Amino acid sequence: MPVTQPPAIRLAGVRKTFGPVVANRDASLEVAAGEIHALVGENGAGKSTLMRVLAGMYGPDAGTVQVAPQGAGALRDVTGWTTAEAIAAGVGMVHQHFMLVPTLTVAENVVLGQELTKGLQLDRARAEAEVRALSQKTGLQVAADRPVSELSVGEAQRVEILKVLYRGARILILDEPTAVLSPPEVRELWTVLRGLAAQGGTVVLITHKLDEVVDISDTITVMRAGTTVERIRTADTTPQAIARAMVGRDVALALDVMGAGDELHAERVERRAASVEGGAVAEAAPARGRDSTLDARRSALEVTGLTVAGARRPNEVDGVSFSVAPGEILGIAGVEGNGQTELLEALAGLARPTAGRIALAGADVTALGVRARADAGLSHIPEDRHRRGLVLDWSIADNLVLGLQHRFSAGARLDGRRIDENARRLVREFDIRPADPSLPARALSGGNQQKIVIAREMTGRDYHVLLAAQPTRGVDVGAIEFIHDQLRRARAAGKAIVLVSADLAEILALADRVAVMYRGRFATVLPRREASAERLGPYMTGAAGAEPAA
Amino acid sequence: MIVVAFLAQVLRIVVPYLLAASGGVLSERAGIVALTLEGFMLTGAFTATLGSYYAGSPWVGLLAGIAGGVALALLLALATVRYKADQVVAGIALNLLAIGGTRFFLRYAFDSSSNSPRVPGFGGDGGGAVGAAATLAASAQNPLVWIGILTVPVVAWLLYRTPFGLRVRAAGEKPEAARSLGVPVARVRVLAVAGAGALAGLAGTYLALDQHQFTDGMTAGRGFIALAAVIFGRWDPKRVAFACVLFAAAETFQIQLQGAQLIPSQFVEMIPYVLTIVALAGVVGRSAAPAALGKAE
Amino acid sequence: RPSGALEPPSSEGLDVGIVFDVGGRGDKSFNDGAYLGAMRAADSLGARVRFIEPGEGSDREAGLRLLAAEGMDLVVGVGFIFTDDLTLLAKEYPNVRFAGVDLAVANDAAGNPITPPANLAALKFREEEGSFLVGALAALLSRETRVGERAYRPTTRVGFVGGMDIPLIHKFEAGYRAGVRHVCPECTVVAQYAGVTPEAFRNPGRGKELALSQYQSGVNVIFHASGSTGLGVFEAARATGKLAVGVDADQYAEAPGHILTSMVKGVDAAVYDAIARAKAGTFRGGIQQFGLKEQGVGYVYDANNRALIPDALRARVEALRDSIVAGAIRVPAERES
Amino acid sequence: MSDATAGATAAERADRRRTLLEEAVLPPLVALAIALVVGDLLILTFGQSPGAVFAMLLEGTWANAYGFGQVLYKATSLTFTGLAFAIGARAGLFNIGAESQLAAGGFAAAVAGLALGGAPAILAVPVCIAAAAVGGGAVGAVPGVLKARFGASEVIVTIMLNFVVLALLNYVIAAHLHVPETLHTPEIAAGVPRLADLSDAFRGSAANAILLLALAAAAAAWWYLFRTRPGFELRAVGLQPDAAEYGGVDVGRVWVRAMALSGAVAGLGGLNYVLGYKHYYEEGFAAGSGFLGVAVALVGRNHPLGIVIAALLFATLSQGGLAVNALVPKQMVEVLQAVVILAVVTSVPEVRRVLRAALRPAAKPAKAAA
Ligand SMILES: Nc1ncnc2c1ncn2[C@@H]1O[C@H](COP(=O)(O)OP(=O)(O)OP(=O)(O)O)[C@@H](O)[C@H]1O
Ligand SMILES: Nc1ncnc2c1ncn2[C@@H]1O[C@H](COP(=O)(O)OP(=O)(O)OP(=O)(O)O)[C@@H](O)[C@H]1O
Ligand SMILES: [Mg+2]
Ligand SMILES: [Mg+2]
Repeated sequence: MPVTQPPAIRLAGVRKTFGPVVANRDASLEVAAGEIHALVGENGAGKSTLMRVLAGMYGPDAGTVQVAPQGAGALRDVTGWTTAEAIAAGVGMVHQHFMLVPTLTVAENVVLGQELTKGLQLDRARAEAEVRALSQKTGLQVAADRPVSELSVGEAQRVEILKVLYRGARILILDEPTAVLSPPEVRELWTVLRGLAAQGGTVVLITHKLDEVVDISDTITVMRAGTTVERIRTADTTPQAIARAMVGRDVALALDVMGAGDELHAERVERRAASVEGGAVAEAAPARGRDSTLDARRSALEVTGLTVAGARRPNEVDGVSFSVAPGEILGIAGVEGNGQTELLEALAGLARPTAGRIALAGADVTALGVRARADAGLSHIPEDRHRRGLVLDWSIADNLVLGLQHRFSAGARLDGRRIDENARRLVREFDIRPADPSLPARALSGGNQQKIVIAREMTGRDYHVLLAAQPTRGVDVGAIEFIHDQLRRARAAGKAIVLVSADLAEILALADRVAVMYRGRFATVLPRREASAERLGPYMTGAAGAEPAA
Repeated sequence: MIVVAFLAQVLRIVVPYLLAASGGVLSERAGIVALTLEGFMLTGAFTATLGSYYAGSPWVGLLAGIAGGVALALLLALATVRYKADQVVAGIALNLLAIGGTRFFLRYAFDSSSNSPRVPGFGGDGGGAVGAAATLAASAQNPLVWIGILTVPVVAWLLYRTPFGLRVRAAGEKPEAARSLGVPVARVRVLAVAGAGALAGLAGTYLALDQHQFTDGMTAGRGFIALAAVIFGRWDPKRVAFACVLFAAAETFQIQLQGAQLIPSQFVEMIPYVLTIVALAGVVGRSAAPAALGKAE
Repeated sequence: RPSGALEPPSSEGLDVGIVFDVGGRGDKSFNDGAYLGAMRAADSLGARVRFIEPGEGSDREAGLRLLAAEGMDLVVGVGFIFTDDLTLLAKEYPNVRFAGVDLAVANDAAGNPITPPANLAALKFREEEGSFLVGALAALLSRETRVGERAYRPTTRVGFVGGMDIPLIHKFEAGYRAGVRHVCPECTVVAQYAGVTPEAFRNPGRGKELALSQYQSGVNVIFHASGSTGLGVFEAARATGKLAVGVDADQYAEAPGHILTSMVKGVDAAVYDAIARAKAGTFRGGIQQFGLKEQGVGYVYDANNRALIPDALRARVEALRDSIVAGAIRVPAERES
Repeated sequence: MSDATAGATAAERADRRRTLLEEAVLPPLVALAIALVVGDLLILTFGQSPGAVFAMLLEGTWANAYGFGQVLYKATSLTFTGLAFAIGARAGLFNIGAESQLAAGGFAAAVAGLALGGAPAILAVPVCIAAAAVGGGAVGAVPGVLKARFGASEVIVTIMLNFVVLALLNYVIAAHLHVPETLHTPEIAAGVPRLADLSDAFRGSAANAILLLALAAAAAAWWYLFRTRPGFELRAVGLQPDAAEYGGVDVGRVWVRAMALSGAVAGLGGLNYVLGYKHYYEEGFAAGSGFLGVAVALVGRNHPLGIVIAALLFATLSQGGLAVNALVPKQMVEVLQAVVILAVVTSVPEVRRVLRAALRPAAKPAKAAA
């Protein structure tokens, strides 16, 4: 297809391997100056790797990297350059995971590597002044003299972008920048990016959210299995078509899954909840496993006045009360860092609440540890699979019994045979790829890693309550479809689910009731029917709803 | 007078701690565990002796002491930064190398397993002055004492006020972030470790030139005390310096107390170590160690 | 097998094996003393000498055994730490002669020393006797106003710096204290140890600080029994212009003008003697005491330090020596508690 | 790492064999090669012929029963301290305190032996073994508790405890327990058979039945670490404490348990001397074996089988150093040991990478996952 503007970036035939893993093979990318370009693909398709090659963090094994210095003019071969050279040439990358030094201030983080000096000393005052000025100019508001450790995720993301702009980047690469942002923050980011493009800057944006792709990009490159498979003009395509190009088949997208069946289900749950309050059992609890001690009249999970201290505040969760009924999904929306993490950790037994009570199927579990709660019927998909959910150096098989080790042992002895059988069965059932249970979890893509966690938490024990935190973060559309399907099935089987997600679309697609968390409290709780992005947005930013007591 | 004598002794004891612990701060803030301070000191003491012996000048000895500490530090950097070897294990191995190596070369150079010949040091033979004030004056003539005292503000300044310090702190806290901004983390770490080697080498130089000779194993665990001070002082140069003074005061106290023979010497001997353990359990607690300390880049 | 007389060694010469204590050769102390004695025997008696330096504890026995199994005529272990190993091997190799420097002799239930086997000679030194004399000398000298060319403020405090705080070193302290008290009942001994691990024998920095604090408290003379730690004591003596007493070998050269004397042990003579006896066929097992009487211990008085010790004091100390040799004075080997 | 022998696919078994090869066998081989090369250089600086020295070394170690017995004796202690370090390391803890834990174990065994007097061996030996484990375990548990309770760095606490415990034992020995003119306790009656009791060829060598205890400890450590639930949890804590906590493991308790276990194993090492060889506790008998244990564990890749092999290697070096003492001074062996550790930390990953590339050129599908 014709490129009207002169190209600012051209990668051709890029190959990059990590030991036996080929992350990129014959990958190419061409982006015109002044363009916002979306790079999409499944987990592990090689997007991040390709962009790191472009930004000078990796040298490619083969292929060429060409860049127009400062994003304009003739292309120059820069294959195998260093990060420092890339920065000097106006290429800046915002990474998928925060690349901030938490103990340093915002200004220090921004100037790191390009420090301003006065004599031999750092010129801190000038650094802060320049960061303030840049912050003014771009509208990315953040206090220059605060330590990064005190910032919210949204603010941290702003610092990441400021860092790149400070270095005068004319070619801006953003790797999943919106994964942790609230809708207003995303809109703010779009404004910044459009402004940059309007001034001739070039943007490459990696994202898994196809609505964003449609929203912001001019052109799209689709990657699959390490290589570039398609290049499309955004105006000529649809989310469905993009998804098909990524996965190679048709996918049900979260955006349009609110089909009739689901509406019906939501209503049914509401009716049931109402009748429970009325004292009569209107409908039998859905079929469950052997251990059917759970009574539909009682809530599966009952939380009263829960307060949890965090690293930053003594009341990261501030007296929250709620309950979840069997067969119900309670969605908790909200900008990250408003206490969702601490809430779920406290529910799972990983953090001790300072006040309040947690009851599982009527039994008080507040004093119990992780293992005892799990045995009482609690499963937990943690938000950070790399830190919590998996032992990355362990095999798939061992990870599939993490937290279930006492169920796979006789006395002190581990039952290796059953662990193997379990692994082979789950790898098949959940289509974990590659299907070799002896591979370390580290070698898998994010989506497949998440499948391990899901398989374990949703089949490993006879649970009543499932805590699902960011179950599809950073996971590709195919895997999202699969995970959402699993969650719906669990609901149908009468499980009570607490779903925390920064992705409002996901909440709206799955939840029966939606709570918005703001500053440690539920700003509002709405039935699905009354919830919409427009209605929830103000609660997420604190513009509506109960202000927390000072 | 007793107070002056006490202070003078604290000063003499604290100098090598200040030097080595300041080096330890530099290295650990850059993310490299400073278990090898002992080895740096021992090597520095030995090379300083060699330098002073062959050149007949303590100043050459001083330079040689720095060079010895730096040489061992570069080995540590090679193993941990270049080859990403486990820092604790490499650190222990280098301590063993320092002990074995200095013995080997002591034997080689001076055919002794015990000590070198007498070499020139700083300051004369004291001229026979006994008083506390006189020994204090003698200390004041030793440039290493001044270097030791000045090291603390200099390292603090380096760490908190200069671009290099900013990079050191970033490298020890989140090296991948620094690297993504084009900061050569490996080079920063190598420089920081070399700095630690130089300072600890100076600490060894102080010991050797104060004794006017090298004796086998003469650092006698002082490097570990310095490391304890780094932790006790929570990786902050000024607080670390305070910890050094505290340990030196405890040691002085012990020397004075032991003469009175109130408690078995074994128990008095334990004071600094027990103090360190208690501090780790109580004062420092879940301490503010650099986040990437001990981790490969 | 009964421990009868041993075969005299073959006429071509004599094979001698020596296993050193941990410090090894070049320690400028008793390992070197043993080395010196053996080399002298090699020169004048034509003995062929092999040395082994063990690395760790279990190597002591292994080293001795290596030499014994090779058919050495005489195997010497240097240091009290060899006691058990030598006793064991002497029984196992009745045809090999063994000698142990500083060999400890255990007492039986009745309190009498258990005699070593006939092929094992315990070369024992009465360090406390030598220490007694330097103690007396130190105490007497402390009350002088001049020593050599320097003026001193007379004092009743005398110093002692030990290495590792163990019974063996207490023996030095005990003799020293007795010597001080004998000539100066009102004198006090300031005794300090550098530590409680073997490092304490290799910590000159600590030695210097201990000595400085003693000198500053008024002490004029310090006796050390602390290996390399004592080199720090000498540094302190230099720095303050005061006096120190060396140990084991003549340490005058370490700080000329400041080493009052040294309490010497004749390790070289004892080893040479053992080799010579083996050569002559007069080697005997059992305890061989080297005290003042046998001139196995003593203190240095020669051209170097003559100027430091007034003749009257020298005479007084010599008289004490005679009393000890004659048995009129009994020197304790243990600290009274 | 979950490996049931039954039903494993051929690929999995091959994978496991490769892991074992890489973890347990390869590093000692590399260490050996490096020791040979560096040793040659050091020998040459002393003007000796490497060939003659190595011949003498082999002659003094593996080529005769006595020398071999000595190697076994030294390897026994090193196996214990190596295992001790490895158990800690698998739980993510650096136990630098094996030196004092071993001493405490030996001391406890000696005290137990003395208290038992002339009790029959069938009673006395197990009690002494238990005492050693408890003595070492108690010293090991302290840093574990301080870490779990206060977050105190176990590296520093174990280093500091080395000084404290050795001083404390020194006090007890010097003040109360020593035989006059020695640094050791009286002899205890309890003891285990020596290798020399089996064959006269071993006569005089210190090797004894504690060797079997060391092998049993290695086997038990392997079983515990890789085949039991507590071992599974311990390894999870070592690799990712957060994930272990999420998996219902009480991380603090595992730290305490691992350190106590590590100390107990180190403490058992004291038996080699106290119960198997000298029958008394002697001041300083543990010197060196603690730090060398770190080296052994490292070269043995924290794998029990590798540790046994590495212990033999270091024991051979140490005994061999004695055998060639006439030609080269003992300081050479000290340098050599340090050089071997350093060379192994730096070169084993490289060698493994090279080997992997050579062994499985296209065994894995190029794309790992989708
Ligand atoms: N540092 C690394 N070491 C080994 N393998 C790696 C490394 N980084 C990436 N890989 C592998 O390369 C492949 C491509 O990874 P990459 O991060 O580029 O994927 P991605 O498209 O960004 O995925 P995601 O959507 O999950 O971010 C992955 O399958 C992974 O296994
Ligand atoms: N050091 C590594 N060794 C092997 N594989 C790696 C390594 N680092 C990253 N990977 C793989 O590269 C892929 C991309 O990694 P990345 O950091 O983008 O995280 P991710 O899997 O996308 O997870 P998420 O986006 O949820 O954080 C992942 O599949 C991961 O397994
Ligand atoms: Mg990615
Ligand atoms: Mg991702």
